[in-house]
Amino acid sequence: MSRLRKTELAKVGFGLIVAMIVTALGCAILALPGEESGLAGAVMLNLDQAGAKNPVTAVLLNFRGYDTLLEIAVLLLAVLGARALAVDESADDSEHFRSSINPVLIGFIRVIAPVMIIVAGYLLWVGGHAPGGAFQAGAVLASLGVLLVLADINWTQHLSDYSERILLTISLVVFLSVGLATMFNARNFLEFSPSTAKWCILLIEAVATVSIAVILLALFCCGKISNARKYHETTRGRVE
Amino acid sequence: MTLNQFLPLLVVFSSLIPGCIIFLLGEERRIARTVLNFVGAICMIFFVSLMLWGVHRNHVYEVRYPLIDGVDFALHADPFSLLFVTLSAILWLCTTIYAIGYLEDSPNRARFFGFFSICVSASAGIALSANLLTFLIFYEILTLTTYPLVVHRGTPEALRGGRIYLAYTISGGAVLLLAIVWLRSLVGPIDFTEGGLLAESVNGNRTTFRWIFGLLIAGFGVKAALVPLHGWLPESMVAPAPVSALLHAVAVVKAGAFGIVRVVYDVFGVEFCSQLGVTTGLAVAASITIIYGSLRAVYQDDLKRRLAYSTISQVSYIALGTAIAGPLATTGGIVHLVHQGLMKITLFFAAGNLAETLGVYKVSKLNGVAHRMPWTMLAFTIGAMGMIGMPPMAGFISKWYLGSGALEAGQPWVSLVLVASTIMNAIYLLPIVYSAWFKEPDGPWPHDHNHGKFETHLFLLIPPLLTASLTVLVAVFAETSISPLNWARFIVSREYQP
Amino acid sequence: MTTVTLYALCGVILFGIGFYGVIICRHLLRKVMALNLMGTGVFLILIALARRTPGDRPDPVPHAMVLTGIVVAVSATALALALLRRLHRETEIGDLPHDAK
Amino acid sequence: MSFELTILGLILVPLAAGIAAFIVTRFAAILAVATALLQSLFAFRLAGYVLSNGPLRYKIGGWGAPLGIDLYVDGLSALMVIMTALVGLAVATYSTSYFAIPEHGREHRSNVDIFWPLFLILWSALNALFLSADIFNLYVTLELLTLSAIALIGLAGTVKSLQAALRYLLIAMSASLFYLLGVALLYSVYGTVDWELLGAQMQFDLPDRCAIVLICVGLLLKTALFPLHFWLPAAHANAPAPASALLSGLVLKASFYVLLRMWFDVFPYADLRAVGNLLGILGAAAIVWGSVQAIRQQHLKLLVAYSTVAQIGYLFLVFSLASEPSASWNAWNGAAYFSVSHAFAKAAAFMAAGSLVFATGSAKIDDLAGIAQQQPVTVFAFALAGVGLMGLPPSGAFLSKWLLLNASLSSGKWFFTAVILLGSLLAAIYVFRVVAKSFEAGERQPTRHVPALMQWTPLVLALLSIGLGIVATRPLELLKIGAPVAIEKTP
Amino acid sequence: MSTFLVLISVFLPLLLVTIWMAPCCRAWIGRLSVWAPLPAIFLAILGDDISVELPWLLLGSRWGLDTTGRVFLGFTATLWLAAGIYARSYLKRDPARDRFELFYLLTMAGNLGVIVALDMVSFLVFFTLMSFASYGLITHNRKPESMRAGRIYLILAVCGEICLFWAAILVVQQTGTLYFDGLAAKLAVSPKRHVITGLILVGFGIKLGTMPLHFWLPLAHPAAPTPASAVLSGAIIKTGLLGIIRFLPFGAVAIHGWGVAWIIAGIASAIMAVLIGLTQHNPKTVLAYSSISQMGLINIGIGTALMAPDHWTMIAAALLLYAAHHAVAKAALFLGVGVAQAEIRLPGQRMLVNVGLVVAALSLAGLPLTSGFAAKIALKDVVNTALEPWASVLKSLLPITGLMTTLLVGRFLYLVWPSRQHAHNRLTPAMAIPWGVLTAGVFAMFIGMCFRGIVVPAWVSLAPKQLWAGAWPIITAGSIVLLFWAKPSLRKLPRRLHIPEGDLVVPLEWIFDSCHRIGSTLDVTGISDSIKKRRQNIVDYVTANAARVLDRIELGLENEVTAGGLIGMLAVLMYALMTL
Repeated sequence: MSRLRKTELAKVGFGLIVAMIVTALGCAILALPGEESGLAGAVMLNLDQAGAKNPVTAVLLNFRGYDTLLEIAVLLLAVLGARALAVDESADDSEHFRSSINPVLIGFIRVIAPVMIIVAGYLLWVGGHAPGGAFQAGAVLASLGVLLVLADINWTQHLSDYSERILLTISLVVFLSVGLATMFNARNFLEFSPSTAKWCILLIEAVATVSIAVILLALFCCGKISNARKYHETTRGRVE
Repeated sequence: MTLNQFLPLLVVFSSLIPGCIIFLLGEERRIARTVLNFVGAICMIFFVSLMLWGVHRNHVYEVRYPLIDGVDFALHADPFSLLFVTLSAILWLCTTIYAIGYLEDSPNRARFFGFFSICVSASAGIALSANLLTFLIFYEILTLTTYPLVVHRGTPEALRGGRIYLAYTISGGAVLLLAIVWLRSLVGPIDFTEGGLLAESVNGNRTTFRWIFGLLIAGFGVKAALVPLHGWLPESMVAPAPVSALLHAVAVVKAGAFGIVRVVYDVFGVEFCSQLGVTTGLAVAASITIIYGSLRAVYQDDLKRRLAYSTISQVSYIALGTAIAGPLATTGGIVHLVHQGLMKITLFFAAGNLAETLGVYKVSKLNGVAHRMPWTMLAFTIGAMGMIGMPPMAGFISKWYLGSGALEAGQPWVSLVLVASTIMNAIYLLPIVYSAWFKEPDGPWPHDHNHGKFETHLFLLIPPLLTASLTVLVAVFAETSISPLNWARFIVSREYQP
Repeated sequence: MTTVTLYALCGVILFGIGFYGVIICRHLLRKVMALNLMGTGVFLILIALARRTPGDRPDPVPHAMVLTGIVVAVSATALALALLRRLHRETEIGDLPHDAK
Repeated sequence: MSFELTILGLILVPLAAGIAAFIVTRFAAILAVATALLQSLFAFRLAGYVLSNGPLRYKIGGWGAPLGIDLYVDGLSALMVIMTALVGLAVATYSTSYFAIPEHGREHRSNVDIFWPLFLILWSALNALFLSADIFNLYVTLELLTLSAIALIGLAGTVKSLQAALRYLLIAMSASLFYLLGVALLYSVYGTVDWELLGAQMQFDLPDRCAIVLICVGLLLKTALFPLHFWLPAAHANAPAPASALLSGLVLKASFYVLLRMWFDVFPYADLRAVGNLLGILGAAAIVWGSVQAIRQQHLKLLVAYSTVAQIGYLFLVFSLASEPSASWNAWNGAAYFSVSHAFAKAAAFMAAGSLVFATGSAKIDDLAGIAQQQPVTVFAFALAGVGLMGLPPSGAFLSKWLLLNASLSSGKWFFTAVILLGSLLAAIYVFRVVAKSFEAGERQPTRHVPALMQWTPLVLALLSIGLGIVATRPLELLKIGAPVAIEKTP
Repeated sequence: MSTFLVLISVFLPLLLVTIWMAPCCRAWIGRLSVWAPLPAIFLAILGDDISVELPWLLLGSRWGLDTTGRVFLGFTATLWLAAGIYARSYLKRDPARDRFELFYLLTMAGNLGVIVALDMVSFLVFFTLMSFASYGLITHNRKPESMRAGRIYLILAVCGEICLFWAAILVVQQTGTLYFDGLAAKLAVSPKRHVITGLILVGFGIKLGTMPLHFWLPLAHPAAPTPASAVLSGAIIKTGLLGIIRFLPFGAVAIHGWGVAWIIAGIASAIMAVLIGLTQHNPKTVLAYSSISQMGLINIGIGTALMAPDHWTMIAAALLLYAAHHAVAKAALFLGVGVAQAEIRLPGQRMLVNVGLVVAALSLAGLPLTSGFAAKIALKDVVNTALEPWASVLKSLLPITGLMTTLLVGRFLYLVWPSRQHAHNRLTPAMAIPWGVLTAGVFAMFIGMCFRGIVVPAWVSLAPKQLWAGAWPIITAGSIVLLFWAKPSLRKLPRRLHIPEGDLVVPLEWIFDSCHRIGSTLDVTGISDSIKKRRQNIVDYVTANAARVLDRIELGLENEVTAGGLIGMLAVLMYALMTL
């Protein structure tokens, strides 16, 4: 009883502290200048040099492309981490999957898969001038992958771990290579010339889409897409 | 010229490098290790004698290397440092011989000799330090490298001794660090300067300087085993005999005493110390130590512990001589640095011989031991007589100068301290001599190792006899130009020059 | 109070709730969710404040930051879940013991 | 080779090598060691550039702040990069042996293959962090760093390590979000995330204060300042030994570096006197608390981990000490140099601890009895590292403490003087607890053979930490370049 | 030549000691060591008054010979030679003879060195060497009583050393010179001369057996083997006188207070020692007490010299004479003990021995025509120079001392009178000749002195008045002795009145023992143990509780709610600190 009250009290106390922090932050927000353009002006000013009409994409891949490079590395790290933590998945988890396979899902996937691919391509393309971009496209592709895994469709049959690793890292490799390539032109790292910027960005985005999709999917599969195949094989073995 | 400059460094390296190589050689390379040790020791003596020659002719040997802005690592050879470094070098050679015999067939010899050599480097470094920071560096190295030697045997007592040793010395080091940083933040770089550094530059609060002085003395006092900071010394006697002999009788405690002398003469300056009124305090502390150490020694039955307390008492003669602050007393204190080293190392060698050859550790078990080991006990007797201050042993000269100095400085109470200490020295040392020579053995010795032709291993026999003869020779030939006494006078003449 | 501040304040509150959750919730999954809530709060604040430009086009830089932040949050969440899953496999427990040494 | 390539190489080479190591697992170890060597080269070259040219900027993408992201290098960051390179090199060397041992491979060989990419990316993150001039980019690098650190902890695969990793993740992520919110607030006031630009215009209004608090709290959490250290001992003690070395030696320093930069270059630190004192007092508390806990530990690696808690405390004294103009130069230098020397000593200590744990097959200190006889090199390495931790001369930590003591004395802050000295004594106690145990005589089971690299690497690193006390002039000269304006005035 | 002799007389014994260290050489060293005093004898006889500068030695040494030194060296070396020859035979069958040789040589070196030393440091060096080496002679037979005697001797020797050490330091500090030459004049003007005199008198007074510092002597001198006793009582004891002569500013200044004190001490020694000695039954102890009493007379002379600086030359001569006389006579008596206790076959021989013993004994009491007679006459002149009332007191006291001495030597003769049952070993020429020579020396010295006119003109000493003055106490006392001797009832009287040897030693030992007992009941170690235990308990308690608290706190910090609270509070606190 007293113990319970103690924890309750602690919760209330902590809540109060959080409330104080929130209040202070709220005050800070209210004290902010009402109008502040930040870097919007600078972005707009340089937008035509940036190779993307969408200012967000321009910031993301050109002005602050370095952040994005590291961000992809962060994603890769998550996969590495997941791989480090993955255990030898044996049959015991597979029951789960088998029970969730149902024909409606497969039917649904048949319809939705092409649509999703198209949507992803669109998102990638539209990122150049309107909201959208590699991450969104990658996310759509990844969700398609997730659907496939859930439906136990063996699409990774020909994907070796080696090629999977290449797919996981390809965006980083390309990003780095493009960045270094710009240096041959006596420019700084990741300094695209206005003329080629668009294509560079597109290239990076395209590859990033693939990588991000694979990475997200890998994260879903405990770091390894090939893990999905394992479920698949064990499941089929049972069915037969 | 360049070589000259680097001589102090070479002295330090001449034992540091063998030490490091010995580690790498491993346990089994006995001959290589022995050769290395001797080569190092002889090189050291050679370099030191070169410097002795040079310093006598007013050459300057100095290596200076900036550690951070305004804080230099600097080695410098002045007469005083050479006195200490010569002592270390010679006794290192003796102790190396001794240790080879002593540790025959015992485990971990590579470790032992490695650390041993580094210890010697550290004490050479202490001797040659040109400023307080360098001093501190070597002081701490000495602390650290002595530790493995103290716990060498790994027994619970050894570990306990090591623990206590560290507790004292590391705390002392911390206090010292504080004092040095404080002093430095007040007056800037502190190079040892003959005649003192602070006298002119002081405009600050005298109380602050008294505090700093107190901290410095406390820091050095730990190693010099000033009461009540002496507790580690008897406990460290669990170390093997060569360690007790060289380190706890000579290098470590002397490092503390040396530091005290440096602080009083080369940092604060005698004049300034007297103005601050701190010398009396130091003299009182030293006197208390002298009396207390002797008193405690009387009650010890363990031979090495008795010697340890005797060390506590005797080392404070140096501090006392320093604190009395007159040319004669200073001469006495400084020359006692050498003399006490020679005598005490003799005693420890002899005690080690008894323990190693016969398994005798207690004073009460020494009856008639001189019949079995006359040469060892001869050395012991000479050392003991010297400790008491009997002519013509080394201790006589020290006491002579200390006594004269006390009278010269108009502090006759010091003579009472010396008298009391002399009486107690006799009380705790003479019975040992007495029972060894004039009593009949009680029975067979606990572990009598027969070493063939001689009473014990030859390597164990030569060093104590060597140091014992030195004990006599330095006193008998005290007036010759190469005697420690004359060198001490040389030092003092420079310290007190106007 | 403008819309911007309202959204921003919402973000602050979300941040607070998220922080509260991270600390108070016992189950790890909830903690991870709460962490995401915190993140969302911050992102909301960023987005909201980006809207204070004089024109109708918001400041794109915070948007980019948010995107980056989201990716980081996703990665962190994924890693947290991977850890959680592994931990669950090993211990069958969903929360952390107090003495983890 | 130009400055551009050097500074980029420091960030991109490990990243690329990490990718390569991920793809081609077979050559991962060789690749890592090669990268490490290259990195050391780069790091010293970078310091050379800084020494000859002063602080340098590199505009990524050519835009320049505030629109783009700049890399920035001055003495402090160059020193940190060198520290990373040397410790990284040692860890790489050590790991080649450590992960070659089947036991450390655990049940999954693939886990071990993951180590190398994680390690390399972590390295890249560290360099990116030290070289970044953009506080949002710092957020990204911090995250990169944290995630790789978490993954490294999880690599051990034990339940405890998983729990520790999760706890660390939750705390570190919350901390990142605190930091990010602070950055968001700063951006929304000043419209820039470049620290130099920010520092030039920073006021002390309500949002600024909130941002400062948020950023500070976030970084304190990541740096594990007492009493927010609760996640650290478990995380550092349960990770594989090389990972522990990286975490304790380098990763903590990264967040501290950010705080140091922010405090003196971005924040109006004259107004932060009170907070600085608070941090100083917490630092002092950390010294005492961490040391006392370290003394009480039964497990070797926990002892070392708690020692980290204590040593971190020294770093935070700078925030209090530097508020006195007369002391600031010494305090700042002391803290910066301390973080370097601690990195060396702590990494060496963790690696030596790892070797000892492997040799005895036990993590307990009591099981080390008599190990000095069988593993002399490793014990010696641990003891030397201990000297670095205690701050005894002639180690680098000694000089740092010297500087800090000077600062505390000249600023009249006696309390810190006492704590610094007390910390040394307490450190001596916990270091010598281990050393004394290892000297204990008696029969003991023969230990397992420790590969040579696992013996000698910690020793070399420990010697380096000692050597830092001998070659301090160059690093301190380096530190002068680009040192905070307020501090540079009072050498 | 003289230089060489000076050096060789000191270094020869030391050289022999060095060779002695090698066991194989000990046999012939023993043979050689007998002749070790020869260079000193040559020096005393043939040498010039010289001083040899040895600046490299010690603190700068000067050795040499002056008149005082010559006299001392003469009788000292002779005694050593005689004792050496005697000892060869006396200790022939002693298994520890080698050991004896060693200490014999060391003591001799010290003794000779003290005499040739003309600077304080060498003086102290040799004095110390002599003092400590004679410990080996005293404890030679290792019997418990010898060991006890040795112990007490050593304690006093150390005390004496300390006094002398400080005296020397004070002297040097006051006068700035290490050398005896011209010391008196410098010391005379020193304000510290009283302290110095006190220290010197105490330091050498111990050696001289001056009451109340005498109590070691009756224990130590008899404990040694007979030849060693002879040199101890004959030669070594005189170094105390030598030291006093060397150090004190005689002839330059009057130190009245100490003079009086020393005369009183001398009288006390002269009389008390006899009274105590009479109750002894070891002949050697009796001789030791006799030495104390004789030294008491010398002390009276010293005290007088302190009072009357003007007469110093005369007093010095008298003191030297007395010392030489006593040395020879006492040595003869000690050696006589051995001779008397030896097995003497021929009655004629026994007769000779008896006569010799009586002559030597009575010479001590001042038997006319012996050296003792000359010495007494000289002493009479000395006391005349003392200030009143001391001169008259002493004048009347002197015959009484003669009388008492006779009583004492009578007691000695009674105890030692040869008889068969005492026989230990055969009387050999090596024993008899030195003894005989010394006994004859008693006459020879008188004759020599008289005719060389050093002290008293010959005709004065041979005047009947003088003879009577010398003889009546002897005759009186002799009759008393004979009376006692004859009556068995009286014979037992001394035995009944027996005062333990060393008299004062007994209460002193009791005091020390009591202190020791009290000290041990206090049991310092026990107390410290219990303190330790209690301290350990407290430490255990504190550490245990502290550990609990620390664990709690650390666990609490690991609690997420606490942690969160701390984070929040830290944030709030920082904010508050900034705002305030």
